Amino acid sequence: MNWHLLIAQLLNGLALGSILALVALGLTITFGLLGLVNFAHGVFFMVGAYAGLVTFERTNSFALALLAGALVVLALGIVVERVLIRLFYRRPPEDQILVTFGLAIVIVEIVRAIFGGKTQLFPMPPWGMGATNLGFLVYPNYRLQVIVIAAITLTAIYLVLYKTRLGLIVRAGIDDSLIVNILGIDVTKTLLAVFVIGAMVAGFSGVIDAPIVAVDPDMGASVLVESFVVVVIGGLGSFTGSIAGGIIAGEIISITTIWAPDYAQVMLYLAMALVLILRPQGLFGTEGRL
Amino acid sequence: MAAMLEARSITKRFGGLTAVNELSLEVRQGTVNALIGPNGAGKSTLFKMLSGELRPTSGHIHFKDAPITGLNATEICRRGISKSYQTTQIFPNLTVSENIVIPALAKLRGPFRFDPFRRLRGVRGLADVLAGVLRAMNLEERAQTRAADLAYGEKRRLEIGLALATQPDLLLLDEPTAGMSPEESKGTVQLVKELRKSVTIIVVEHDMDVVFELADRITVMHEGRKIAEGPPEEIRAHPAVQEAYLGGAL
Amino acid sequence: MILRAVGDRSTWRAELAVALFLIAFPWIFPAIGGYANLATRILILGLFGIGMDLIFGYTGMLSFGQAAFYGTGGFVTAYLLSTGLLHNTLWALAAGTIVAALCGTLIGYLCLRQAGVYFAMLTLAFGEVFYFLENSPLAKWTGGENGLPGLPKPEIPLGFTTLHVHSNLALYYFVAVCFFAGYWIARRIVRSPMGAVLRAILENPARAAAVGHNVPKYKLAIFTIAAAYAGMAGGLLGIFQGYMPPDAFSIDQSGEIIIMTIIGGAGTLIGPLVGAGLWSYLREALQNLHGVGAFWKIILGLTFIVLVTLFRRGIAGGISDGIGLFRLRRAPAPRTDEGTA
Amino acid sequence: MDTRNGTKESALSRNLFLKGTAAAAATATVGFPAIVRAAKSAKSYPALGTFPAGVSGDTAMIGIISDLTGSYSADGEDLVKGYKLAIKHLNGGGGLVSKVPTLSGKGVLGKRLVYKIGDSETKANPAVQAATEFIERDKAIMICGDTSSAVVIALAKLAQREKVVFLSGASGSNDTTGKDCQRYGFRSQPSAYMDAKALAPVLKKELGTKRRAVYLVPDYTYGTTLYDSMKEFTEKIGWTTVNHYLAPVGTTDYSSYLLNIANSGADVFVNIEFGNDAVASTKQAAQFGIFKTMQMIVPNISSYMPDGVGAEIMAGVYGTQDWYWGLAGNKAYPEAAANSKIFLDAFLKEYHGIYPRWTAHIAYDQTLTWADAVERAGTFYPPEVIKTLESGHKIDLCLGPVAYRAGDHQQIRPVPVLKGKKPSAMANKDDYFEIVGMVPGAEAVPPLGLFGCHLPGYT
Repeated sequence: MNWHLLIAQLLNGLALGSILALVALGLTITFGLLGLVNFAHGVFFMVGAYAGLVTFERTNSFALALLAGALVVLALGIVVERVLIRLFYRRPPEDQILVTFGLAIVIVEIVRAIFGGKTQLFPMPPWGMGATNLGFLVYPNYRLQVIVIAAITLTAIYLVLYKTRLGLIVRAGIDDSLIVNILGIDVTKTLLAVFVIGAMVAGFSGVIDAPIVAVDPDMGASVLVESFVVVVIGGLGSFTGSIAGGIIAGEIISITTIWAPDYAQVMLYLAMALVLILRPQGLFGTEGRL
Repeated sequence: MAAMLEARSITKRFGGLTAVNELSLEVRQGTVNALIGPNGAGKSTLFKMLSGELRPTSGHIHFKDAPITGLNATEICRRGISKSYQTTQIFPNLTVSENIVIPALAKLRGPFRFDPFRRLRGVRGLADVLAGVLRAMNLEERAQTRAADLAYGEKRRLEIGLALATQPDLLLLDEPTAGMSPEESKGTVQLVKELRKSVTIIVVEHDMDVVFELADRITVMHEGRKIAEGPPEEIRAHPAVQEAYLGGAL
Repeated sequence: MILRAVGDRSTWRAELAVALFLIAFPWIFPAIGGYANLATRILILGLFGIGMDLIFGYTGMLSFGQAAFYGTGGFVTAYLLSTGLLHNTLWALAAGTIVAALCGTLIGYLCLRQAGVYFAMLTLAFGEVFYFLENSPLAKWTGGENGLPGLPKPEIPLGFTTLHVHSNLALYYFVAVCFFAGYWIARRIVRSPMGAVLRAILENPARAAAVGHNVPKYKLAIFTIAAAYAGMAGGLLGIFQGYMPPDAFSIDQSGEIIIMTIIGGAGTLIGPLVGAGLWSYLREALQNLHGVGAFWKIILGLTFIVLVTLFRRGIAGGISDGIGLFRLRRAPAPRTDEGTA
Repeated sequence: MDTRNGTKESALSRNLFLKGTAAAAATATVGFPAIVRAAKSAKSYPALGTFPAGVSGDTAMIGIISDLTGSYSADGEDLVKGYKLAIKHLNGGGGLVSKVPTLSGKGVLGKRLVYKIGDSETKANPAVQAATEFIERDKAIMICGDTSSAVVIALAKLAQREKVVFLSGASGSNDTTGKDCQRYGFRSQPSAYMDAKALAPVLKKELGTKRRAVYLVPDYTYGTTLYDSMKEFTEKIGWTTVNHYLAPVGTTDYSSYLLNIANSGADVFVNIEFGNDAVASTKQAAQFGIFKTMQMIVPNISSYMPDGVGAEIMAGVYGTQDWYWGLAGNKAYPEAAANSKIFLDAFLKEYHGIYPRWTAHIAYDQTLTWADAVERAGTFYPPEVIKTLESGHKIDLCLGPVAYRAGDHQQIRPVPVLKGKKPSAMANKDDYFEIVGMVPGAEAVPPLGLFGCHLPGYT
């Protein structure tokens, strides 16, 4: 047993997990607060990455790229919500899934028509280059920074949703739209805000992940499936659950790779099946919250 | 005569809130029992425990001398308790007849049966149940109408019809006249009077006229506890009841 | 007879219409630029879609993992035939169907622990598991990324003679017979007492349970049946192409069958066939249209969105509402809070 | 090494070949093909596949299957460009068509070529579906294309069943002309074995004999056959294989594999990943500082890999490609220089300065090779065309004289071995490689039968 490798993989699992947690969080916000499962969530991730790529190529600033990723997806989120999604809040979940699924296909193909199917290089920001020698291994700086960025973002979202007036309104608006209406708050705007926050988080994560994985129109699909696994493990609609689920998923992939790389994905799904059998609502989910 | 349904000091807590507190209840066969109390008294929660939608935090429920505590709704229905809901829970896109066929099938075929090649007419007794319930609920004219297209009062009758089509021994009626016009209410009271000939009934009802007209026995709840129980005349005169619930209005 | 009121009529109109259509299809299809092989492909997808319709259109379960069963049935059939373990095409097809159904029971058992949104996500995830399993650990049997080539043309021993299905048209009619059998069985299912309970589950699962039906068991049963349909369709695909492609397992395949079912019309049984026809036909027509080429998916995607948003019953649903031919029930109203509270 | 197949030519065709190259300028004066054609067309052939239905009019249809969407669509686009250009030249003259004596620039056997393009989405099923349509509805006389070995193998099987000639696009797996070889399928790209065998001597010379290699392998037959071949040939030059890691196709984050690789103690990193996967894994390997301690080798470099990972990373990387535009006018490789230049110039002109990649080369050269075979056979009747392609007759195109081997339909052709240029040494933004060698085809091909090829029948 190579202890260095195990520690290295544990660290790597954390880095993998923090991105997964971030993507899954967007998914869980829209579900937890809107009761809407967004199958186009992976597409927001992808569009964010492209927006970031274009901006980075023009300005050479990663901060602007992050901003662009978030803002473009914000704009996309607003359009999508106003034109389509708002018609679906009161329709059964199956319809919501179908419409977001259709939307995902259309957006992926539009992006492919604009940018081509080629995998594009997203340059590493200068501050992310190089690697740190941790004594027992050399680990890329950027992946360490991703852990930090993800932690900061998660904290920020937590504060916005749970410690601000906006968050209070949002959560109240979901629980009882009538009362919030009586209080004179426009619920449709609240719904929009939640949807857009969820989308923005995805777009933002897309930019963060892009220097690691390169950008192509299909990059959102695998992320979506993995974030589903994360929320199933963590509990759909649970803030803590998506973070814990993300890290667990990251660690499973990393650690399995030491011994049986070709089983890493299968192990991940096996873990999901196990959670389902032992604790169907997910590790941090509350019973009956479906 | 032994009680058909017996609840022994059942309690239901939601987090810090105690919705039903150490409540005991006995229901005899062939009677109509009313459950009254102000909003939040715990009537609906009690009903949900009896119908298997909620599991009591503590206490026991016996039905026909067998424990049914903690069984799910499907299982409880199999044992002979069926509930009609306060908010209408019908199958909106099925016709009235089709609606009634659904619970009847559960009774006639059991909780699960793999019979993909059988025809409906091959289910023995189905036509009789359907005809009987349509007649009892006065919905014969509307048999072919889509349930969603029914008038409100008709939907309420179908709601009761669904519960009835399982051919229960004990029928739980959760506010059967809720939202009805006085005319419709009257019709429903008539209907329940007919039903009591064949089935034991517990009814939760706000309309006191209805309660006192129908009930053999009334249980009064307040803040999760039973504060009084007895025949209508006794309850009408009970000071604690007047205080807590009727507010002296009667 | 009072049960007439609940749709218990033995009408053969729909079956007859479908049978006539199946016979005539390869002869009328070329008139609009189609051809026999495309017709066969459409029928295979249509059969796959009947399973999808049984679980989604009739029971309300939106599965994103049907490709797992399509692939399983296909690869079991293909393995048995290409290795020569079995020579009788029908036995191989039956074996594929049964294995797919067994997988359906297993996956269904796990996924049906949750409903609605969770169910869709879980089926998607388990679909991925099958994809990964096919690609790596089971590659020895499935050929991994290469798939399984070399399936012989169908041979069907009838006792007194052996039918050799060789020409494209013969293959079409072989698949058409399978499709018709599948359609006929599905019609029986939805009109059976069990079918009535399934529709009740679609409309209001909580109430269906409260009146005494074991909803999870019914869901599992129909999920298994749908998996069998998918498995049989997958087996036919391999037989028809002489090659079993690994992408039968892909997420896209699961997505496509959903799109076809919705576009054609869920809850009609014949809708998936209509959807598959439209999808396959437009795909080829648009692809060769100058300037449209790569955009065919955008166009079909937009069509899908419009249908989901406005015409939830799809094409066949719309038509059958008009003529009442395939009608079993009317348009589902959007489920309101009243129904699910 | 079985070289008999490479040289087994009839005296007549050898004669023709010599004339064709020596008297290239006097193409029109070579009257021989016309005689052959006249003699053969007098013979009548039975209907088979899409013959004669597909060529009964004044056009002949080619069905092109490629990746318009999907993860290899960049390679697929390049491939399509090559086919389009070849068809344009065959119909209207230009490019290398003027260098092949049998080709008139007025179609093939007097028939104007038309084509349709089907989208494979980089998946076998849509590809087979599109090909089926071309064959059944459009009566395509030849089908060709795609960039994934898995898809190519599926198409070749279909072609065999339907009796229509199929020319594979990009396909590196040993299986394509090994256990899955088809009478109706032809492959011009070097197989994994050829790549490895061509690469090994260069690696020995440049990197020495005491190297320790670790592999990243896509988990399907392209990857595993290339791994097997690389392992075999590098161990022959004294290298040690430390370990290999199988990753599923389409993996996006390779970090866990790369940690294993970084920890392996190897000093050479052989990256067998292809397409998008090659780009992603290489970029990430750079982030893990792997190239600080390890030399990278990419046995088969995807068309757009350098664009994806950047020249910095590609600098110093060894690998092979089917063809590289740097051969054009390259004095070190005279047999390929002139014709590659003609192709490059024609391509640049047609596509307004976009450089061709090796996928376009495959498409272009093989379409001309097929047209030449049809002309020489004097008929589109598939068995005759196939026998002509199997005759060992060499055609002189971008890589110099090449021919298909009769026994497995692998083209015997030189394998260009490349080394990534430093960014500072690049003449333009597409100038990623220097060519360090061209290994003759005869030296690189596997012995016939090594990979279990048994060609099925002609009819």
